Amino acid sequence: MMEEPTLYELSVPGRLGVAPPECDVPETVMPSELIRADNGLPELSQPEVVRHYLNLSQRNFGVDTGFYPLGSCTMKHNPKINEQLARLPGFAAIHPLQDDETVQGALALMHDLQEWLKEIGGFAGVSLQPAAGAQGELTALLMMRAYHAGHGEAGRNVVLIPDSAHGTNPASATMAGFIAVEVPSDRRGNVDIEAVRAACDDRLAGVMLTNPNTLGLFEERIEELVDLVHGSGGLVYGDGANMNALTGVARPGDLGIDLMHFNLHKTFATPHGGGGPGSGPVGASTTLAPYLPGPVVVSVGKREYALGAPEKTIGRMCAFHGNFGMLVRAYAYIRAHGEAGLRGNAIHAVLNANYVRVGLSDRYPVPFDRMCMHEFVCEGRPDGGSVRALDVCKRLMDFGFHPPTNYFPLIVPEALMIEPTETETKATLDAFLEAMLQIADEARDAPELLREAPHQTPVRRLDEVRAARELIVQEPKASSLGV
Amino acid sequence: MMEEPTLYELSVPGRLGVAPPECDVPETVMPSELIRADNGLPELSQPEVVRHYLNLSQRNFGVDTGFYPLGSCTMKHNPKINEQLARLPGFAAIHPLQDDETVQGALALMHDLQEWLKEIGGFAGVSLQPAAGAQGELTALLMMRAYHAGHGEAGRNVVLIPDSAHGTNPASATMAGFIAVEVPSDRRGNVDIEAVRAACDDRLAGVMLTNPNTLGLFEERIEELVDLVHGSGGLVYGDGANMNALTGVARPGDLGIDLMHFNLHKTFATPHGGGGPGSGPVGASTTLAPYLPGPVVVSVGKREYALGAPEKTIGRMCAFHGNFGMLVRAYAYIRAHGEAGLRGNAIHAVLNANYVRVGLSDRYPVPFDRMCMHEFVCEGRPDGGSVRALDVCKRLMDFGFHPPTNYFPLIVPEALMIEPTETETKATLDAFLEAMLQIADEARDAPELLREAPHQTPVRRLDEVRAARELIVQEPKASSLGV
Amino acid sequence: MIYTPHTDEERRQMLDAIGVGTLEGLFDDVPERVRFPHLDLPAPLSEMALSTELRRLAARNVNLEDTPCFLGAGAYRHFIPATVDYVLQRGEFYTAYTPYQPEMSQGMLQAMFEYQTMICRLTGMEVSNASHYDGATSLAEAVLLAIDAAKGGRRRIVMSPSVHPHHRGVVETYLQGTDATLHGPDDPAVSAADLIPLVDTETAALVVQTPNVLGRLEDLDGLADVVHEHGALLIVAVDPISLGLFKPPGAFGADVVVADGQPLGIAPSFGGPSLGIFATRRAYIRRLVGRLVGETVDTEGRRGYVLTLATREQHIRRARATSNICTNAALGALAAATYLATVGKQGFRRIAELCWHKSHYAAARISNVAGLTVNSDAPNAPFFKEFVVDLPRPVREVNAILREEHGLIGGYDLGRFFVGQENRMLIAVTEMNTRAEIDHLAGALGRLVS
Amino acid sequence: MIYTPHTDEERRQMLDAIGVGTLEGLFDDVPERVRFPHLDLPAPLSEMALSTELRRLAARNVNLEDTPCFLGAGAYRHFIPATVDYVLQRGEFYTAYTPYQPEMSQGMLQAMFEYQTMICRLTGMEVSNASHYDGATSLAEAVLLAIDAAKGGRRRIVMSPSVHPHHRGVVETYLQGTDATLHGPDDPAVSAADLIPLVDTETAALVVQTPNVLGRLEDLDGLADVVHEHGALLIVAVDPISLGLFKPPGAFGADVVVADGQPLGIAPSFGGPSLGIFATRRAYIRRLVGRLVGETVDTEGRRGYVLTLATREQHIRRARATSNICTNAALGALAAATYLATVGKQGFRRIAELCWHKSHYAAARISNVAGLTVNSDAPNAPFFKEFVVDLPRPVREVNAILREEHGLIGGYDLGRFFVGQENRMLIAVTEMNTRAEIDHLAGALGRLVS
Ligand SMILES: Cc1ncc(COP(=O)(O)O)c(C=O)c1O
Ligand SMILES: Cc1ncc(COP(=O)(O)O)c(C=O)c1O
Repeated sequence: MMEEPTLYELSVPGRLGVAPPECDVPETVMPSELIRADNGLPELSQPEVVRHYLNLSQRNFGVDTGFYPLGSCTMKHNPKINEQLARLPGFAAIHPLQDDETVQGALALMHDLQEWLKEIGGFAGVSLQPAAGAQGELTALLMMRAYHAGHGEAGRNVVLIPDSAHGTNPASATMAGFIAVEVPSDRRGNVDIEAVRAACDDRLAGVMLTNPNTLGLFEERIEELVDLVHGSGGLVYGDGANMNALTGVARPGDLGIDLMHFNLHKTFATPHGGGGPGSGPVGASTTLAPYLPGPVVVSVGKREYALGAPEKTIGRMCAFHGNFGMLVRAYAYIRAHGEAGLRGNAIHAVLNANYVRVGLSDRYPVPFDRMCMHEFVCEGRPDGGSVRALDVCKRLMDFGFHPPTNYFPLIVPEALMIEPTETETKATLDAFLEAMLQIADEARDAPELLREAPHQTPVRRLDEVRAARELIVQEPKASSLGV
Repeated sequence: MMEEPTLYELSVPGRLGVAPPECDVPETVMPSELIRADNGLPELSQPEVVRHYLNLSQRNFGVDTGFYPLGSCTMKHNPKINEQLARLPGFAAIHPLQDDETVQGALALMHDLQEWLKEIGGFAGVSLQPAAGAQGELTALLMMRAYHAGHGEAGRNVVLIPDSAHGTNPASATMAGFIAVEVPSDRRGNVDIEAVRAACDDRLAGVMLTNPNTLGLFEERIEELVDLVHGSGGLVYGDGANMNALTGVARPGDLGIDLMHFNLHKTFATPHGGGGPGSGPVGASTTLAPYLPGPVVVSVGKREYALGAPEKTIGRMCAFHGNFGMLVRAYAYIRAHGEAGLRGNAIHAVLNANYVRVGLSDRYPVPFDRMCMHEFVCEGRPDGGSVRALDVCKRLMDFGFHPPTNYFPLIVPEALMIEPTETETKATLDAFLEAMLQIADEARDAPELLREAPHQTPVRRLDEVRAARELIVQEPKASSLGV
Repeated sequence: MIYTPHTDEERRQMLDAIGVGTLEGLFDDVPERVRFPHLDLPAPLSEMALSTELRRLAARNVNLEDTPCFLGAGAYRHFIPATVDYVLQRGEFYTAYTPYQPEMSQGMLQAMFEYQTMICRLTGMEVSNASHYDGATSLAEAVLLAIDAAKGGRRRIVMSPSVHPHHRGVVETYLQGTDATLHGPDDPAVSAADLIPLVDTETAALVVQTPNVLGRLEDLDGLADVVHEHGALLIVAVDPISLGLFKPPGAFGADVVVADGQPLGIAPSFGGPSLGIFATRRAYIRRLVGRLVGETVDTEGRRGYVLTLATREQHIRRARATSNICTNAALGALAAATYLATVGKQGFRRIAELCWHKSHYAAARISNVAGLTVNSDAPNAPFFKEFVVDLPRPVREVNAILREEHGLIGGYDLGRFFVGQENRMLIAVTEMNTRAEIDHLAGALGRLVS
Repeated sequence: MIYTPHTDEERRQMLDAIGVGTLEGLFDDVPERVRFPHLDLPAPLSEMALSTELRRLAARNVNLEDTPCFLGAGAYRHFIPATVDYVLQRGEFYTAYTPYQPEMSQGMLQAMFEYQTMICRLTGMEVSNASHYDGATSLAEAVLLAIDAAKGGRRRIVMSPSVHPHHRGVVETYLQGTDATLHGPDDPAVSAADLIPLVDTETAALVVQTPNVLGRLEDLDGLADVVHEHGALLIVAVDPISLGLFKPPGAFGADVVVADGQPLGIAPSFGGPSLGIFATRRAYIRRLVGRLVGETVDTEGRRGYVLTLATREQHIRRARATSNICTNAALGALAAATYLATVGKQGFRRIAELCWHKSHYAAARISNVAGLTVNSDAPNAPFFKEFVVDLPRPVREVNAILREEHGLIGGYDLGRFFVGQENRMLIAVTEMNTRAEIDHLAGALGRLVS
């Protein structure tokens, strides 16, 4: 595949790509001292722009291209109808500050979605504001903070985080002003309950649990753990990134979770967008719900809705009402599936993951080899050999598969975290298994093939060290900074 | 690139891809003797369908992918806004048989488009009905037939067609019941006017002229030719496929052309759709306009429009009112450009073609090497060597360019017909020239490289002979015919 | 939308390379008398203003997304899954042209091959082309094929009067270039069997449509035998949706099956572009009109697809081609293929069933209204999707009332097709019509007659 | 929308392979007490019914395509060229995730690299991240960066009262996790220069917005020098459209530039998703929040792009990361990049000019109405796109009348931002507002006061 030039390489001085809109009013003189000589943008024709991005897109891999078993990310199918619906002018072309009377459809949608997420999660309240999972975590931790402060326990400043947790957990804890303390995992891949017990004192603000955890395992002693933390005055936050295993299977609220973020871009099939936008609504128990960020949608009459703030709200997490466009898609997903559909998806996500697990475990050691939920983690060194997980990943590309998440969770050496999702067919899973087993053979017989992989991609293996050393993070320009 | 399985290879018996619409009425018993056991369709999930077509699309090349100098086809840019506009419910979701009162917007659009095409072509009447260029030809010839019959000259059954004409011309003549008689081209690439003169008798129904002709040359003696044919009672039909050179430059009607089809999918930038749909409106002089196919749109009051049939109409050419979706796009194209824009496009199409012509003519013999219009024809055997035009075309693919039209027109040996269109940048043309000159060098130094080309495409050169011999034209199925 | 990316500098360089001083200098061959005419066209618009202008025009049409609709008669409102437009919007597909260069066009070629396969399966035929313009032109070409294929210069076409009148009209236009003639009774209520006596040894083809223009399913049993005995061809036009459920014409020995493909995922779009479906028997493969995709292999033995049997086509055979068609309806075929693959075997069948159930429910509701009769001229004929209601007043008037007072688009005024049928309304009901809409229509009609 | 493609047969085979008898058997770890709860959710819908339902909801919103609008205050109606959605709808882009595997994600990586470049050029800065959630969260992270970067534990943030109150609100929320405090006067009419005295040696950053929430262009000249003299950082929030025309904050020595990117080709969509623009100086590259794309080469020396400096990020540095952000607004950045590439240098400048001309025309028209004053609190401050009108009655009431009697969406009720400003309307005018709309608004307001 040919290299695609950059926009600036394609640019030709003086080229005009569009006819700018007409000026139908008399012009007003502009303050010349404030005007810049050059805004530094490239100059291209419309066909060049179209081709550029079309060609770039072909150098990118999405769920629509093929199997994308990126663990922890839940790369399930993004329904095309949801894309159409979110683009309806009645959703896409409404202003966040319109008077409530003029956006009753949007408010009704948000209201129902709040209700459904409450129902699915077993919560008393939900705020749709957070823009992504990590922001949901921060939200929940700030609520935790406000709760303890409101109960005269501002001294509670420790948050326990399992060593298997996603990096956003400790980072969010720090941002919320807590001290993040790591707790180890036990032999079965659960949080080490004794370690938690040892940390249960009056400095404990709470614990951040991911369940199923990032090993794809259901915390076997979750109820005990929750009781323990509650018993010592702490709160339990649940990282809901893995809810695709639990919708209709178990409600976190029923397990005693006080606070949890949902990832609409995972569990509810809103697209990942090449890295975002996401949406990370937070659910809360009765005690915590008053602290939710606002605005939330409240019902103010029969089929009439308004924006309002929860009583003790921590404030707002983003400029307006959250990533509404994603809410539309999540609403559509839930509405299309209903109870049985959601549960069926969870069950089949678990079925697919276990099917791949048993298919691989002979060659790719699975450190905690018990029934997994929607994903599992194995070691990416086939037969315990010397080839690295990264090499396996790069080689997988040559088979047309996106590699799994690698080197996470940190507690498994050479980790490969595999999450097939329920939308994949058995045929796809079988093809993936076959590729993985072939790669295991290659690792034994021709390890160079892996170390030099990928061979079939538009570029071969890229020099990440050089990138970090040279730090070319914008295109160099003959003149200075384009000012 | 990996092979993409067929839909039937992906299909699994019993798989359900969609939740069918709800039945909200009581069911009615169906006549079991009429019901089939199996409708023979494949069974796939929605993600499989999406991936299948996405992967197929990546194995296809369009103008949006890159340079596509397919002569005679005018592969210019298809504006994205036109695609959006044609999809507005007010255009896409209207029924052809709605009462006129309920489709005034559509009728107004068609009316204005008729007027604009009249203005651009210099005609007295236009019908938007024909579905493509070839159908426009047939339309015009049936009008010619009706005209002669209506003037007591049903005996006029010969249509003269230059040897450089597109194959649709003789084929249409036959379909319209005429005898197609070929006339040669002269030394300068014009129609041999003496040959025409010799055929001017009372059997002459008319002549089919393409101007600029398929060599990309403006007929130098067009006025004389038209006078000659008219003088002997014949009519002049113009094949408007090459109008992209003439919009705002010369009006065929002003040159005496009686009838002409427009190709909206060429001159007016409606997309070619991988082979269609097109749209081939026919323009006619005052004398011929009453024979146009109906319905056409007529103005029946101030800003009020209705469908009506011309007085002596030959009837209808398709089920409804033509390819309306294409009319919307052509309307948008004309409306966006205006007079100066259309003329500018024609002029730059000619500029681009001549620039490529002079850049190639040293190595690729141009048999009629004079100023060309929007395209030109050269011989695809560099330096007069032994490599074939087909090999040059296949090799061009390796450079990421779509090959030009080849082996047409038939009068140039090893013809390559190159039409860059006005939307291409000088940089693209230069890259194309460079590739072509490199190929000329390769033809000399390493002809096998060409004969074995392409090397970079998803499949290598395909065996067309085998296809025609084996004639596998549907996927074989274990059982019989899927009945 | 600026189409000419050239800067002044580049233009200068290019003119220099060509060796002319000015852009005008490129046009010396154009007679001065006609060169650079003034064109009276509206001033150009920016994309923003263009968008406003076309939205204004679109808003002046009553559209089927906002208004319940019972209009059919050859164009239908069926549900279009979102996958279809997703595929159609792929630039690699819609901005390509006919796949003349197969190595760069495998995507479209494979999609067309699969389309051909699905059409063969659905119709029960052996060969499908890669599309024609629409159902009417497919029919016209089928008739030309029959004339061409029939032995001994047969010039007689027997056509059922219940073939869609517009499609018949197109056949009539196409026959102007031949000396063939159309025959058949006038009354659209006759059945296919009634036409058998008209088939003689001068006949090239018998043409029937099922469901016919009044929505009735013709009985095809035995028809082909009689037609073939007389040395003629049986051409059957169908509604492709009906093929999800009912035995296909191929099972009854049809020689050519044609259909308008619009119901298969194509927006009505005021009647076009549509898709002409054209399938026939292998015996006629060399007479087939339009493009045909065949499977083959590349130099490395990999499977691939190409356009094949080009020797039938105009660009090779010129005046002796099987048709003049060049640009076809490839994108419509792609839409249909995506549609069929998306809904799949079971979904497609269910859609047909829903059309059956809903149209029958509607017919029952309406015939329960005192003063209204359904299918009075053939009360026992099975129908699909469409049926006829006799009204006490002209359909024109009724439709105006339905529109203005009920916000409904009523059925088709059969008086526009057949003389003397001004009071007969052809009502189409698809899976898109909700029970509430149907009840609304029945109620509104009831109010009109009471 | 059936998500589980498994047939019964396949399910059986898979369960056998796993070695459990039933699907339920996969869930033994889930406490029985809570397992398989009943969920009270509405019944599932087919795609067709879903489409109907959501269209019904959408129709209950007054939308900006059908209704002229003068509402801004942080979200704007700008024209979106069709290329933008064409690119966004490419499945390869929008169904991908963060480009962790660069060899399979060169498309998104290069697009982000180009986005970073354009943002650097527009803002006059040296480093741009590959997006943040929205302008408000970008601002909050900029403040955290300043606190982190400032020497000697500075905890004082001076923020202009004319920073968008919602953005300020998000900063306040984010600061709950720190011991930093916000300072500044209350009156949004003060100018940036008035804040200088508040900057002291305890100050980590001065935060200003230009054009500010009232639409006024702040004078940034000399500000950076004073701020830097005190050892603090200058954070400037902007409207990205203004960067097409006006000197960028980078030219005035800003340390961090943030913006909400919605005006750059992103639909307002009831406020989200948007795009947070975040650019800074090279000195702070290791404190940058979010993803950063860098150029490199592959093993064959070909240019390529990767995510770089991951050591700043949470997945590597965990509790000591520069931010917790993971999922960002990549698709919004892609939209902005496509937008900027499409309109280009001249087009972007012209759009900004049109916003200037049209907003000034509107201000002039309205100030000509007896009884209405424009920008009464700062009649000489230059403004861009937005201005304030003093009304004799509450904006609430005026907007209701504009809506009901004139079909217009009026400006923003400043009383919702600032106590006591219930009679002040913030009016936004962009290239989308036609002269006729503006005249209509001025006329309607005139009628209200007369
Ligand atoms: C377990 C877990 N927690 C939290 C997150 C953060 O979510 P987001 O990326 O939406 O901010 C992720 C994201 O991948 C995750 O996998
Ligand atoms: C010169 C010429 N005439 C006629 C046609 C036929 O037009 P269409 O393909 O639209 O039927 C073509 C098509 O390529 C052509 O190039």
